[in-house]
Amino acid sequence: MRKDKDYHLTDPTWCAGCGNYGIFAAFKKAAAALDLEPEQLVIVTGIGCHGRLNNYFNSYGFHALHGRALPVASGIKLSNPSLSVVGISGDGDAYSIGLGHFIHSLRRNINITYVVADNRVYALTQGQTSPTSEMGYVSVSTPYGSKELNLNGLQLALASGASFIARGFSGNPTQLSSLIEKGMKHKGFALVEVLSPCVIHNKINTYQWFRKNIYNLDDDSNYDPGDKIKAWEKLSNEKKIPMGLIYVEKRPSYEDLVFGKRAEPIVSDDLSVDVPRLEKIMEKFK
Amino acid sequence: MRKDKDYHLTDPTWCAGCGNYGIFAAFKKAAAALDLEPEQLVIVTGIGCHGRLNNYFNSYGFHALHGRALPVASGIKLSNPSLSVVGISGDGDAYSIGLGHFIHSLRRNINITYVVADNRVYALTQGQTSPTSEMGYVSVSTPYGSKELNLNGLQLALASGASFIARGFSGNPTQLSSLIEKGMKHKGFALVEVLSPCVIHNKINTYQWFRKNIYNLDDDSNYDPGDKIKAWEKLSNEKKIPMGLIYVEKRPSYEDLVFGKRAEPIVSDDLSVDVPRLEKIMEKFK
Amino acid sequence: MQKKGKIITDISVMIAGMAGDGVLFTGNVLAKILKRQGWEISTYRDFPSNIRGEPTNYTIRASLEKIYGRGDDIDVFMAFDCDAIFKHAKSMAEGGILLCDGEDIVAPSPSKSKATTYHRFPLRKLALGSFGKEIFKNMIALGALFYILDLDFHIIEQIISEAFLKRKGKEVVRKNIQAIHLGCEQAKELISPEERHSLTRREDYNRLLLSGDEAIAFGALAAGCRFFAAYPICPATEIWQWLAVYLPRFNGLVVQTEDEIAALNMALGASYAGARAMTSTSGPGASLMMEGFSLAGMAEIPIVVAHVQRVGPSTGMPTKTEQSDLNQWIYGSHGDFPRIVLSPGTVEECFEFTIKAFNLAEKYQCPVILLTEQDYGHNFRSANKFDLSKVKIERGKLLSQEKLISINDFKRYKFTPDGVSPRALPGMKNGLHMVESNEHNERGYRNEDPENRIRMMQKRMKKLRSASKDLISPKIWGKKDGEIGIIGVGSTFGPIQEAITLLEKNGIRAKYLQMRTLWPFPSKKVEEFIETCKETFVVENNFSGQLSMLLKSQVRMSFDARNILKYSSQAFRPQEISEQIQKAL
Amino acid sequence: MQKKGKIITDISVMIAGMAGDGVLFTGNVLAKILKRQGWEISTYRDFPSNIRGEPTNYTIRASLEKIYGRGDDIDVFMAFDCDAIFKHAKSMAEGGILLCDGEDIVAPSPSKSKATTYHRFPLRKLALGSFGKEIFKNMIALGALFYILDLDFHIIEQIISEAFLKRKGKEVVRKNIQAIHLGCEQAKELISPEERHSLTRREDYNRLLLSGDEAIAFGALAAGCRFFAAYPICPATEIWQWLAVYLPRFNGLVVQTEDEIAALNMALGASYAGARAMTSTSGPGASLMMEGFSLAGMAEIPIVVAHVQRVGPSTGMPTKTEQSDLNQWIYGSHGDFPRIVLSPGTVEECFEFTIKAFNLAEKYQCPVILLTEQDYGHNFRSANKFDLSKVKIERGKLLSQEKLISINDFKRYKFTPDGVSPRALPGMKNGLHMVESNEHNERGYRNEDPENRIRMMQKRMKKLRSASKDLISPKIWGKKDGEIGIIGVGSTFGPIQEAITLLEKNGIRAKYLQMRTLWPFPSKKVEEFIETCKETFVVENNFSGQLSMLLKSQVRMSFDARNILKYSSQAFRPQEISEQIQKAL
Ligand SMILES: Cc1ncc(C[n+]2csc(CCOP(=O)(O)OP(=O)(O)O)c2C)c(N)n1
Ligand SMILES: Cc1ncc(C[n+]2csc(CCOP(=O)(O)OP(=O)(O)O)c2C)c(N)n1
Ligand code: SF4
Ligand code: SF4
Ligand SMILES: [Mg+2]
Ligand SMILES: [Mg+2]
Repeated sequence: MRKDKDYHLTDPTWCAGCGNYGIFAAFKKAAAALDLEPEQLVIVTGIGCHGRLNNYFNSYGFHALHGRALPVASGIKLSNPSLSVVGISGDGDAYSIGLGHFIHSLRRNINITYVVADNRVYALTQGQTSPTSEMGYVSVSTPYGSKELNLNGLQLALASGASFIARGFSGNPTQLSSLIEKGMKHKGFALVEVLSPCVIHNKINTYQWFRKNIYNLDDDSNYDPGDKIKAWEKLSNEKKIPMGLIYVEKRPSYEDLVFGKRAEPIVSDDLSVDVPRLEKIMEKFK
Repeated sequence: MRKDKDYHLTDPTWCAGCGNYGIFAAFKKAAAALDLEPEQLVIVTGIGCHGRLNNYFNSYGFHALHGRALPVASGIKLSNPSLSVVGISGDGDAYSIGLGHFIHSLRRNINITYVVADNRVYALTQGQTSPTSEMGYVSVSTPYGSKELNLNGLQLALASGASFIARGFSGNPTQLSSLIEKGMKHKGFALVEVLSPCVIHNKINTYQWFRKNIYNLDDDSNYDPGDKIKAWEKLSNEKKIPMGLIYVEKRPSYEDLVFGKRAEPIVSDDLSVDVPRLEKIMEKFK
Repeated sequence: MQKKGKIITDISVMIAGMAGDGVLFTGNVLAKILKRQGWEISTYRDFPSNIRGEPTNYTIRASLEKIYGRGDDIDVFMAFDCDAIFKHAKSMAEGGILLCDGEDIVAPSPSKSKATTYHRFPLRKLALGSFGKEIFKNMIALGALFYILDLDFHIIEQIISEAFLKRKGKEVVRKNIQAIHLGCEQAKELISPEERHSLTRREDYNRLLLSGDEAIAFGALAAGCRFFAAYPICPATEIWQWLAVYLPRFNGLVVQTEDEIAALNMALGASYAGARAMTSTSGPGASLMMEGFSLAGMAEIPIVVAHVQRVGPSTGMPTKTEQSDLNQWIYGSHGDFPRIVLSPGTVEECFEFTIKAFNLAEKYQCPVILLTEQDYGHNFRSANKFDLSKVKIERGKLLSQEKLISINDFKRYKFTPDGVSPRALPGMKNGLHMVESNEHNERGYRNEDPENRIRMMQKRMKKLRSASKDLISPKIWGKKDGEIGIIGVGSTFGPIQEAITLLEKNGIRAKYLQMRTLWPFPSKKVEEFIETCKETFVVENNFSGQLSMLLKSQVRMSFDARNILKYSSQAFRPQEISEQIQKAL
Repeated sequence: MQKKGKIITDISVMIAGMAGDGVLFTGNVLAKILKRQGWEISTYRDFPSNIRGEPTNYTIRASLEKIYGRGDDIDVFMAFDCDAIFKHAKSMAEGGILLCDGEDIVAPSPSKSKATTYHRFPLRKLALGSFGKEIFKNMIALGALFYILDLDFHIIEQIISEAFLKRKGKEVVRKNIQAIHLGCEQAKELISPEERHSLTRREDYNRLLLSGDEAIAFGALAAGCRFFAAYPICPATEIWQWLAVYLPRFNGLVVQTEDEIAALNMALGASYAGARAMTSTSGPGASLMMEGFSLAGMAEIPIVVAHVQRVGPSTGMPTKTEQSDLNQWIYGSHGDFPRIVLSPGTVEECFEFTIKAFNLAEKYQCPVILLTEQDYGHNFRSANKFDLSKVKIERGKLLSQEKLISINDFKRYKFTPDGVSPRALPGMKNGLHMVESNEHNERGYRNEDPENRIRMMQKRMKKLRSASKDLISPKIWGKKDGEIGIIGVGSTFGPIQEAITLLEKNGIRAKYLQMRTLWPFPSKKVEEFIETCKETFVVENNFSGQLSMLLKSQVRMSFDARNILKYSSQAFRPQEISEQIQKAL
């Protein structure tokens, strides 16, 4: 059985108290719980403070372009479905520049896990307003307050045909690691949004603020995460932020549909030239 | 009072029977009903068969890039809010390559009207599967059937904070023109999706098919388009497609929030150099 | 038309009408018939980026010699309406024949056209009269051409069967054949034997008739491409539409992505995971791929991008041909990184270069661009069967698991003499590393040390030098001892070759350097060529002379190229080149 | 350090620590103090693209003469920890002084460093001991520098008040001043008077201290920019963050968009509607803007894009400096279209060129790129007050409603001798037209006629020729009669100027051509310059010599430039240039 520390490559250089530490810890824990071989895990990150994570994690890693973690992760997974592929993005990365990929990945339902580290700010670029910053949020980019309705990533996910939606808090790594673990076990696209304070740039959405505004659906035995209408209602409430496993649905993953029972991944295909077979195809051009 | 024909610049060259004719007719009718000066109307289109519309319409027109009609329309409207600005996109334009702009425009709530001509296919490029093509759809791009869940633009809109959501049918230009008219009167971003058959490339979603699968919410006096949860439920039903005004909400437009009571549009600003004022600002660099 | 004695050796048949008229189908069938009659074929489509209601035309050129592009004039003209006549009258050849379905046919004055005969040919009326359906006008037109060109009825029958039997059944085949007969008989009544252009028949030797797009797709399949992600765009979509059918049968996958950005990034993910991966696009999509292009260079991920050029800038003219995206791939995107740009000139080369592209991408772990054009991307050419026994798959420094295990201290971005580092795939033991879009150290982890930066830049760029000897050299054609040099790339291959023949008739001996790799630039070979020319002309299908500017920046000598440019949205005709050269000398 | 007699005339002070240590704030305060003491300032930040935990340093160079970049060595070094010492020891000047807060300070051997004295200076301990908060170490460090440099206490007090009084109150000001005094006294005990570097004071004349980004932002405001849309990216974000504060006060608007694609397209919409519009970005964002760039060219929409270059390729090193995106804007995107690329070399030119950019964009109805670099984009320079009376707003052929009404048959894309057409704005009567990304006719409606295509291409490209006489010429500096020529662009302005002075000391007379417009290329002026040089060197902050390749492709003569290239992520120092030239001669 592997331990958390087997995934710890080097100490991160995030600011002391950064929410990303909670995600890092939870993710290592989830990997250990799943007893993943580091070589079988690929972490694809976007650009932002969150994007440093795979520089610290003992696994294969790909630090992609801003907003493009999901297409890269999708290409990896489809070419080699035997790998565990996890994408990590920030709120800017996933919900602003990468939003199109986010929604199309949800409907595609490839079997990858996507962790969105939501600090409600553009941290690495020094504190601009993000799509999840609340209306009125004052920052270097909106000195007179943001005038845009903040975006609800999980509601969008629900509307996009998500098959797994969860929300964790980097202040609660235990629950978070269990959500990531569940997400990775889920067959299909699993979204785990993480409320994850940036202690430098976001003075509004602090650990305390989140603690005050969240409540845990996992504690509510009456809540059925298979009920889509209920999930929509829960997610509609902007005042009380639901945490835990919010929605889950069984539907075939993209791989199920395109590969069916095919055993060998694309990357294992023998590429040697099958001349007779190709000759026959060439006939069509006559 | 202006007439439909005042907006008719030239006869369109769409295929006979194309749904775009219905949109063209309905739009001219709505413009006439609103008695719009052609010079006060700007139509911004995306790339696709739909994108030809402003080549036939007597108004200002901007044929933008594929998927980018909304940013262009937003720039126009914000610089000159006295103009009526209407965006027109196809299902590929709006929901595939342009999806990020679509959702961010909805939350931004700029006072423009957005018509999405949904023929459930990429028509201009000769018939590829689109995000609204149903799962299993067979086309040149998915010869073995599409494996992706089709996208529900209106549900996404609802999850994005849309303040006006309607759906029309190009086979019913009367209702459609009244929806466009309402959308243009609405203060904020108004989305009018139009089910609009492509008679050449989509042999599934024909006029008959749509007629069989739609029902009209406008006829249902019990339906309250202000009820968001209800709207979500209606839109969740994939089998029966609701038509008409589906959701409407009063919230301040982006212009209300950024310009407040400012009377003059940006384009009317006197640009002559205010030396004393600039000198004072220059002081800050000392 | 060219003749040897009484025998026609080269002929061009144009079919014109409105988009939606069936011009395309009729033309395709005729091209196939002539190919099977043993002729070399080159087709040319001039169609609007609109579905319906705008004029379109399709020219089938057939020759007993190998041809690679359009000819100079039209011998047989079949028009579905009269609009096209005046537009193309000036292109009619002496002795040409013109048939038109239109009331108001008027023969243009001899000063405007060299064609001999004009006939009104009531296609629609005949179709409606005999079959009750306008659509049969296409087969009736084909029947007329059958008479004029004296085609092989057996071949026609065969092709009509191939087109309709499986999909539509016997009855449809029968009716179509009937329509062809009707057209033939009507033509017989109208057209005197002297007006005919009877064509000989030769053995076909199972040759191919295919487009550049198809040749690239087939090449990719043969080269072991197993992952293809793309977004629809003219004139490149045919590549992936072909692969969409075949790749899944070869354990591969084709994904239609939400946009071009996703297409390239997904392909990069697939390639990183170990699949031979590719995408295809045209100008606007390529602009969206620029950021991922730079990532491929930085992260050293093999990738092949097929770019079929159309008319720019912006949306431009999506279905027309141009060569104005050279700069985009040679110089585009941010930062300095290694890239290879290949440009085939024929459908044969489309196939060959595609295989080469996959090998180069893996050997030098960098992006490889296949730059073609609408002209030979969309249009069809006859070609000998591709020699599949020559296809070799070279995966460069990709490590096997066994080899990797034996490596002590594996470094994905190890500094090596040739700049190429050993490559491990995710999932492999002992190969853990990072792929970083930021500057990184030998293990791939982010690193901002200036010394490391310098070495990493040198390592990456060194690969271009290493690749240079492995690239496809420019090729010299024409009179090797000629004093007049012509330089071109891509679709100008055909017209330049023929221009040389035309020039020779006027006593001018010219040779031609076909650029086949644009980057890294083969400076030495080009310098050698230029040195032997008294005058050098650069022929390009664009406004600004992109190739000419590139040449200038990459050769030692002060290079005073004369540009022959065309940017009308149409491909060159041979005479346009030869005449400009003659004038300039 | 440079001296005139006993008087120091040029000095560099480096402050180093870990990101998050407060190096930036301390450096900024020192720079401001020295500026107010009448010195010319040039700052240099070398900081990681990480928030915390990696080394960072900040150099303030002050001179009695005008300077435009970093110097060759460091005279005073204040280190918050010891790591930095060995990295920068080699850069210490003779007689230099080094202070370090670290237990393990060891003076490097004289062979490794020319500095004279090394002192351990317990900043953290003092801060914690006296104020209970580590953060005061910055002010204590400043106090030590106050002693060493013999600064004007009145000015320090003033600046501390400006920084803290309004935002944090009196008590904070008092404590900070107290910390400065503490640092000063501690330094006095440790450092002998001979080790000090006392600086003179001069009148400041209300000069400015600002970054290139700020100068562009201020220039945009003055030029009448009223719409700004952008997406955050280093090192360009400061432009719009400045405008975000001021534009709304001038009836303008700043929009943070979802990505760079939206930013440019929204700005194009705004410009089309009649607002002077702009966006700013860096490499990765610019790659995403390529498609919109081509649209601006095709649709003839005025637009200004400020591009602050960072290290590429890909994500590269976001906070470091390079000149590797020249090609991207000169050659990038698909198709041929007119574009203007300006590159200022100083903060003064950032201001001037920005105003020019807006005028050019409207006069020639095309995209105008302002290409700068992190080096002078992020860093501060002293400058004389900008002369606002010189700012002129020229809107070219933009029609007034009165004028437009009087036009019979208005054509937005009318063929004109200079290629520029009259422009109407939506909302105006009698101005109805289309803006088409497809090829279009004079009214803007889609048109695929080859003849129209040819004329439209000529019309659009003609604008570049018309603009040529209106552009910013290259400028010659240095010894006008020198035989050695140096060509550079952007940030190399400072180091080249100083290299010329260094070369002169070695008897080499050199002159310098500062490229200020990169496209359309000022061939004639450059040819004239090259003709007068025996040797020409091209100095560039990139790997591949992008400027040099450009030059080669654009001048008549065979141009054998010698490249002096740096691609370590750092800006040039003057000696790096002068020494390479000396070696090469
Ligand atoms: C195309 C592109 N645009 C902009 C940037 C600059 N950039 C770097 S990180 C970032 C945003 C980070 O915000 P978020 O995704 O929320 O990550 P966080 O730093 O908050 O973890 C941006 C805009 C970039 N790298 N690439
Ligand atoms: C960046 C870019 N990619 C691809 C294209 C090619 N293209 C033209 S129209 C179109 C899609 C059209 O589909 P849709 O938006 O549904 O419009 P329709 O033709 O069905 O009305 C595409 C992909 C393009 N013009 N630009
Ligand atoms: S800036 Fe914010 S998000 Fe980034 S490392 Fe520091 S605390 Fe974390
Ligand atoms: S192809 Fe389809 S969408 Fe396009 S014009 Fe024809 S019917 Fe309409
Ligand atoms: Mg964030
Ligand atoms: Mg469509």
